[in-house]
Amino acid sequence: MTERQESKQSVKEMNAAMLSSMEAPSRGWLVLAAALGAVVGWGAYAWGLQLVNGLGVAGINRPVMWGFYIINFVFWVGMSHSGTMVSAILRLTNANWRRPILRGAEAMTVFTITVAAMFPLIHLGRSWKLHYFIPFPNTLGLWPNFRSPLLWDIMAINTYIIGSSLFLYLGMLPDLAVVRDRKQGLAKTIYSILAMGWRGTAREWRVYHKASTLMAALIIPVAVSVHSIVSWDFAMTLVPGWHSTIFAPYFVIGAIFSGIAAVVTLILILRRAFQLEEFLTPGHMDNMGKVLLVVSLLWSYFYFAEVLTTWYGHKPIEWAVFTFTGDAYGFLLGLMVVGNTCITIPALCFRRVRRSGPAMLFISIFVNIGMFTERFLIVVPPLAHRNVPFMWGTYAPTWVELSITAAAFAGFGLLYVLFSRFMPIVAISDVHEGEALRSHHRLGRRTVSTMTEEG
Amino acid sequence: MEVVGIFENLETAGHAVKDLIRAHVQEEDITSLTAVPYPEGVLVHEKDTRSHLQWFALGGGIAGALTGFGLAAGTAWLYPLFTGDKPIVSLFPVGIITYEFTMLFAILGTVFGMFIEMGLPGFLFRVQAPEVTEGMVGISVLCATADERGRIRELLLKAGATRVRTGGVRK
Amino acid sequence: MKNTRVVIFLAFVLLATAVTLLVFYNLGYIFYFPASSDDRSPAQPIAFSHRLHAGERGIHCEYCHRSARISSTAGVPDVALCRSCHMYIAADRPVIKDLSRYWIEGRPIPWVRVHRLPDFAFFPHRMHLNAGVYCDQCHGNVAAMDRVERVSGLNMGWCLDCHRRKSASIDCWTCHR
Amino acid sequence: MNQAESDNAAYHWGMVIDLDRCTGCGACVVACQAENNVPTVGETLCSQGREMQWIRIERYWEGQYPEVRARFIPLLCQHCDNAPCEPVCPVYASYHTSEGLNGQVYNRCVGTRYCANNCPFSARVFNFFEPEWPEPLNNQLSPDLTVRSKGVMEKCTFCIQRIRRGKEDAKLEGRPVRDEDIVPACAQTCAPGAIVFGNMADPESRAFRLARSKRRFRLLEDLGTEPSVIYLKGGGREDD
Repeated sequence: MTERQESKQSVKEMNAAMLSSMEAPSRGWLVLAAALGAVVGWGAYAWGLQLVNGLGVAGINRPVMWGFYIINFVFWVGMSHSGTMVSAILRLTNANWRRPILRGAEAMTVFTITVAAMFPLIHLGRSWKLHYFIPFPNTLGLWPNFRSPLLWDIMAINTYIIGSSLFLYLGMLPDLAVVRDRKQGLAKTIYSILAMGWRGTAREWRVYHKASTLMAALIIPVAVSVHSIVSWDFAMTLVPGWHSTIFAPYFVIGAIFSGIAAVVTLILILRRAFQLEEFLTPGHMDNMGKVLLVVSLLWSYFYFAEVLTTWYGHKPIEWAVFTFTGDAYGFLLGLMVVGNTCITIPALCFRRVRRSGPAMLFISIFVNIGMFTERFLIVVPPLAHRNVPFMWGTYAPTWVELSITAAAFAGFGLLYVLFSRFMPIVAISDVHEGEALRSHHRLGRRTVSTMTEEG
Repeated sequence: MEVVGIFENLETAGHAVKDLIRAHVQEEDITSLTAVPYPEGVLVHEKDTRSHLQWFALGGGIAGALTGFGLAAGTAWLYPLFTGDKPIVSLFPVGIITYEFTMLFAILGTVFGMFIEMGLPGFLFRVQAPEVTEGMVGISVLCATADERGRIRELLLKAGATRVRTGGVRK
Repeated sequence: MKNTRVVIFLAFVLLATAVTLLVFYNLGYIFYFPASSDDRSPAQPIAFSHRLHAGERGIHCEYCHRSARISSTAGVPDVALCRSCHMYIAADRPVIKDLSRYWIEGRPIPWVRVHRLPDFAFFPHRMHLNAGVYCDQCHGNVAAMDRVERVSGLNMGWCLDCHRRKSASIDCWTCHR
Repeated sequence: MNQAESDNAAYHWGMVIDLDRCTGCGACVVACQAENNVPTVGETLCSQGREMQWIRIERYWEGQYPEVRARFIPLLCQHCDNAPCEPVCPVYASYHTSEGLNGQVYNRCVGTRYCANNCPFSARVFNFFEPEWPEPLNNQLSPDLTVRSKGVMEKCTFCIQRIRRGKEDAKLEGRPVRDEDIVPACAQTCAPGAIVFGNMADPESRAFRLARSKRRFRLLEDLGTEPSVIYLKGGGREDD
């Protein structure tokens, strides 16, 4: 699938190219890291202010008790599905074009879920009482309520953070050995410990392959369960507009949708930033574009099914919520439908669009704006327009919520920038493996590439 | 003790393995060090390719299921709080917690099993060959005595090894 | 052979479960925090000896802590009550002179609190006394203490233990409201 | 206490509110505020809709001008028997007592606000800031119940401190609780006597008798939350 020259580069040169991001930091890198750090610091200040003064500094209010924090939580958990799902599915289906994207996607999963896990904590009225959630014997003689969907959330996110971190680490093991052999001094010691003495013996490789397949198979049901449970935070309530059976699959698809769009954005940025055009080619964009198209169709179908049943059933309270959404948040509703469906589906049908970097960047960012809007529309309007008309209200975030949201994006960026500086951002061994398995045969007048079967 | 010969490419390394076997070195003592996984038999045949990884995953899964169930249902039993005439142990939530812990422990079991089967982490008693990650191919032979080590060293050099590294104390 | 392997496998699984559950169930002891880090036996402004009064002289607790049976709080006696005896008894001792000074200046004695429950925990003394839970069950043998010392943990688990033992209510709103 | 026992508990507290008697004067709101240490949030926060009343008078207009009538519904926590707020609380801060009350334990609350979202009546209020009482209101804080801190959810408790006291007194006197032993602040202060509180498990209690009225209804009954607050509305006078 790659469009590389046939003359084979030496492994050493390829390593150097793929690890270019780990070279001494450029001024641009430092400026970027500092800028992102500053935004994170500003967000931390805003949170500190909220901790000291109380949640009133945020825009949440009766009746909209959940606001931007939960929207962000759902959004970031959704993004985190990209990585692991994409990489696990591609691993399991032996898609050969997957190799260069794997690492970026898996790292993204870990960082987005880390950012996501911050939000329930920020959202709490008394964040310092977080240990009340953890089941351990205490002097209070009390346990958390396992009936609450929030507790399922804690358990699921915990599983997902550990699982996806291990998945990332496992995939990195041979690459850490590559880094180890290129470093000197203290760095060498650190990477030696991280690489655990990996040498690449036949046995290590065999077990490694089996383990990654097994992990990929295990992580998919976890990812599905995580976003199902996030959806149940809403679906298990009595709130009209939330209490819907379609929510679990709808959320999972939405999560994969925004996740894949985020992977596309990230790949485009990475290949530009670290001159990885050679490894992340338009061919990859083309394939990712096809996946995005399929998921976009799926998402649109789910949304259509949800609205259709609401409209056709015409239960007064449900319909009131829906019309309220259209009235009060019509612009956002339009933005969501345009971003997720109207632009994405027609555009991605064209090969030229899928292979064009700027077009894909535009679409993928627009999809994520659409998906953020979708989360807003899920969380806010049903709360604002509940059973008792006397308490109908609205919601708008304050600068505190906006700052913390900005800090979340910056924090994710910062984690990623640091990661790309200190860890191999391209799955080196996987790329080498792809090269090694591809041999070239003369067939008549042409040289064609053949794939050796993978183990 | 271990002897590692570094070869420029796959072909010479493959020939070296053949030479070693012809010189009556046990095939199970030979392994390859590569930057890329090659299918079984490209360089060496492993004698025992059975893997118990799935059992680690399964064992982890069962332990996780028991833990999850013990945590959700067990603690509800130990510290009962009666809320609105609902049963103490409610099955659906317990099922969800059980599921999450099953998956978590299955993943932990897989990683644990992987390191056990790989024999990692291993820092001592192993010859590290940094050339391998740069695309060279290493052929590692375990040997019992110093004499044998010298013999194998000669064999590897004759087969075209650019460099031979020795070390390790275990057989 | 096959059976041995299965047994080893199952043993391993059970061991892993047991270890995890043990760790979870014991986290509370690993990270144990006492309910209160205050001094267990703080110095008091006046060296009042419970051993002397309640022990040797045999004055009943409720003679001084008068509201215990009828109110939520046991009540600390006012200076007048102290003085009602000490106007005559041992009036020339230096400690009693200190006491008299509070009376003359019209100030309450700033006793240092030994048993303090958090503001959100409500402990009605009268319900406990009338249910037959006497002072010493929580406060220890005060009649043997010169200076009162806190002997009970006063944390929620400690309360609950007793409530469970005596089948008293363990409803949250019994104590928190 | 097991399930059967709590089903047959001696007390099941409930309230009957006669809407035909309610004048919408708001005395209950003030009484509740004073009795329960409910903070007064001040002008700014109040205009933002962050007032903390545990009971509020909902006013609806009926008919078209000039034939307009105001309708009032005093709305407080309905103490649902099948309360939606309870199972969603991750820490059991919201829980059900064996006497049919919907409990809220402030010191356990971590402030997820999940219960408030799931309450169809929006009866729960949240401490967005650390509560402050301007002089001289700070001198009237009741020592019988907690002063809540910021980040904590709170709501009507049917004046649990009065229920506790009534039950304690009755217990010390060795008799069951009588109808007049426990009167919540709102019922006590209601001039037209629209609010009646009582033990629904006792067929002799006034609340129970009123609750059998033909005019009875409960709010959002189709949701199946089984509220313990029963409203009376018919237009005529009270008919038992």
